[in-house]
Amino acid sequence: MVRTSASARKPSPWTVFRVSVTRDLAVAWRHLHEGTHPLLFFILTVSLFPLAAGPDPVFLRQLAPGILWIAALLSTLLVLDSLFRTEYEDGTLEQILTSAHPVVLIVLAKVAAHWILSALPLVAVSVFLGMMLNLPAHAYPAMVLSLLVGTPAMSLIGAIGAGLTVGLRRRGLLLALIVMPLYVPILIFGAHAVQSSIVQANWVSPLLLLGAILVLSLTLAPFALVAALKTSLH
Amino acid sequence: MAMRKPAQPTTSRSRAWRWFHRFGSPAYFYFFAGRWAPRFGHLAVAFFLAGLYFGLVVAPPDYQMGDSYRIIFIHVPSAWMSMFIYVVMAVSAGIGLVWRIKLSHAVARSCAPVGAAFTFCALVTGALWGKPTWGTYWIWDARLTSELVLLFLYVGYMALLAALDDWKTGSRAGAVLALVGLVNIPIIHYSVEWWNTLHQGATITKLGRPSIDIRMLVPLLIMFAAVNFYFLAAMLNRVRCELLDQERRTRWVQEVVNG
Amino acid sequence: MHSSPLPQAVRKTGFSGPARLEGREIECIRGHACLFSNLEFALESGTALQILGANGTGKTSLIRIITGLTEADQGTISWNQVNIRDPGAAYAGHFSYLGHRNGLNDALTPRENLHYLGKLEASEPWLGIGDSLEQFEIGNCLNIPCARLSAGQQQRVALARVYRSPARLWVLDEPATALDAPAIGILAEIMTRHLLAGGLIVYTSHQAIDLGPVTARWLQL
Amino acid sequence: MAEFFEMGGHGFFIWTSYAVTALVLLHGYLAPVLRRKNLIRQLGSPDRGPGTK
Repeated sequence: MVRTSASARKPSPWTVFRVSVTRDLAVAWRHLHEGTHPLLFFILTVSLFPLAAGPDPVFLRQLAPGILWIAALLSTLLVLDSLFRTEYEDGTLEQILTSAHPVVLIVLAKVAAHWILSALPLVAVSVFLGMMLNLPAHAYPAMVLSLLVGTPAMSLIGAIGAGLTVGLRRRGLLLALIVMPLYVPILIFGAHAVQSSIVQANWVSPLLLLGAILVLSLTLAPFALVAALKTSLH
Repeated sequence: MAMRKPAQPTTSRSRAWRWFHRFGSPAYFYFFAGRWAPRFGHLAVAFFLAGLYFGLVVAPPDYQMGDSYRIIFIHVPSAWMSMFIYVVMAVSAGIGLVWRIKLSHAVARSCAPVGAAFTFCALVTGALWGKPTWGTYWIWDARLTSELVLLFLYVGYMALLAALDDWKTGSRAGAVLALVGLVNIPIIHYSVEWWNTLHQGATITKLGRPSIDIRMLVPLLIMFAAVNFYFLAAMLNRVRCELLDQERRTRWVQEVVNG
Repeated sequence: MHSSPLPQAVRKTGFSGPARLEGREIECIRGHACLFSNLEFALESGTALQILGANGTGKTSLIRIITGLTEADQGTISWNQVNIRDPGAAYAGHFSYLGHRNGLNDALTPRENLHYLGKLEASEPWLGIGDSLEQFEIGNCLNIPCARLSAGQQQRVALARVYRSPARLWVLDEPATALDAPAIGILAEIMTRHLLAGGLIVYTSHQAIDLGPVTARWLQL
Repeated sequence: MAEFFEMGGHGFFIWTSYAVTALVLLHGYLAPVLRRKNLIRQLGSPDRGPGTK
């Protein structure tokens, strides 16, 4: 179909990616109060552990990696449910799936925006929570890096679960039930990276393994996500 | 169980039989499964009994663990089947998703409960074996932990299928989840092994296979055959239910139902 | 609204080349009930197809099958003799879909919504955001969050998105819902203009949309 | 015969694990058979209920 009008420039997929990310950030900015929920949940969950396990700093230091990572995992899960919810209900998801551009990229942009909004503040706050849990000074780089590498992988895999359950009215904990088993490797390598950096052992290799999982998720998860969304909108 | 089949065609190929000849057709598979499920069932029972006899009577007690090792004749086949059935389920679901074959979706849906049953058995027998051997019912051994995660994968798959009321949408969504799970299984297995060697590097608590002499290997192989036959029988039975339920509008189901 | 009639933004360059949408032996089953089967239809450039049928007869399902969101249990839809399900079909760039849900985010303003949705199109929309909203006489709502617009205004914004889209085939599911009489007049006007420029339209509607001197066909479910 | 069931003191563990497995597998085989019979009866009877599973 030859289009003669001058403005027939075809927007490149990457501009669509950029536009999608900025659009999602703008939408989130309008609902900023909602955006802080994962952050508050993260802080709340971490502060519950000392209340349960006792304030002894030596003991807390041992638990710190597990506490931080499980809290990060749960707060990522908490937010995933609303990842496609608004787009599904107002019809934007249908426009995305019938878009001329590679849907994989647009969907990846949506997960990226979701990660920026939910995980970055989380990583920033984790530094202060580390102090709360008596994390030794030399362990902070490992903690921040492991969360930075682990949370996008969790967002990507979790997005597939969100895509599968977006069409359901009564979802409840189905999303968590589907996605949590898939988080086991990320949790193991992430928590262990922090653990070994506390005891000043080699914390780089678990981090690299976590990076491998991130790369795998980056390449495969978007395609599974598109398939999931297509089945939900079927 | 007098299972009524439509009238055998006396004359040349009559219309009633036309739909039978495509192997993939649900009607054909329904009657094929009807014939073979009981046969596999009987084979499974026969092999189970043979396995039990060789395993519990003929096989000598282990010099180290005494008789408690005899649980492996049920634990190892179950553990192996739980992994094998997940792969069969994921592949069948993938075929259904890509080539839009209703029958392979039905097979995938039928595999899940059988796989979950085997995973549950593997966990229970593993725990019961742990008590006499290591003194506690649950040990965070690499394989038992992987089985536990596998059970969660099965439960997640079945929960998703139960949540989606439309059969077709549910099958396709389940297929996506099964395939994602399939990709993750080796990663989960490796990460749990890695995690296990790190935290319990010192004490080797792997479910070490006792030195296999021939009288112990034979029952194990017989049990493998038994669980495989059982899987086929149970799965085919479930596929018949799925097909009957999904094809209730078609004429061959009316004939089957009204006899 | 405005007293003087607005310069009607007409697509200066019409669509060139033939275009044909056809469906062959379409069958749709929902749950255990078969909504329709062996459905045939064909559509050339410049013609509109209205799908008629009582509620629940599968009009929306057929519309979604035509867009490819839903997959027909049997049969094929082809655009220019190419099955829309073929990987290389590139069908997505040629149609613009308006469903029951208008595709507008409540928190964003019409300008932002149309800007974003415009970027999803195959090529740059041929009409500016302001002008397309002017067509539907809601130019003044450009920067009001859609949450505060009425249903009719939101539907006008959604129709503005379809109107400025470069797509040749419009697939509209009840485009006239929530529209008042003048708005339906504008809708009929732009649909006619789209057809005269060589476009195609498949739509369902319970309200009458008078398309004037244009070949229109009906498909009764 | 008694020492056969004793299994060198581990009788409880061995027999429980075999019993549990046998029960689970038996249920796995019979449940679909029963369900199929119910389906046939339910589909066959004229006052067929709504098409629920």
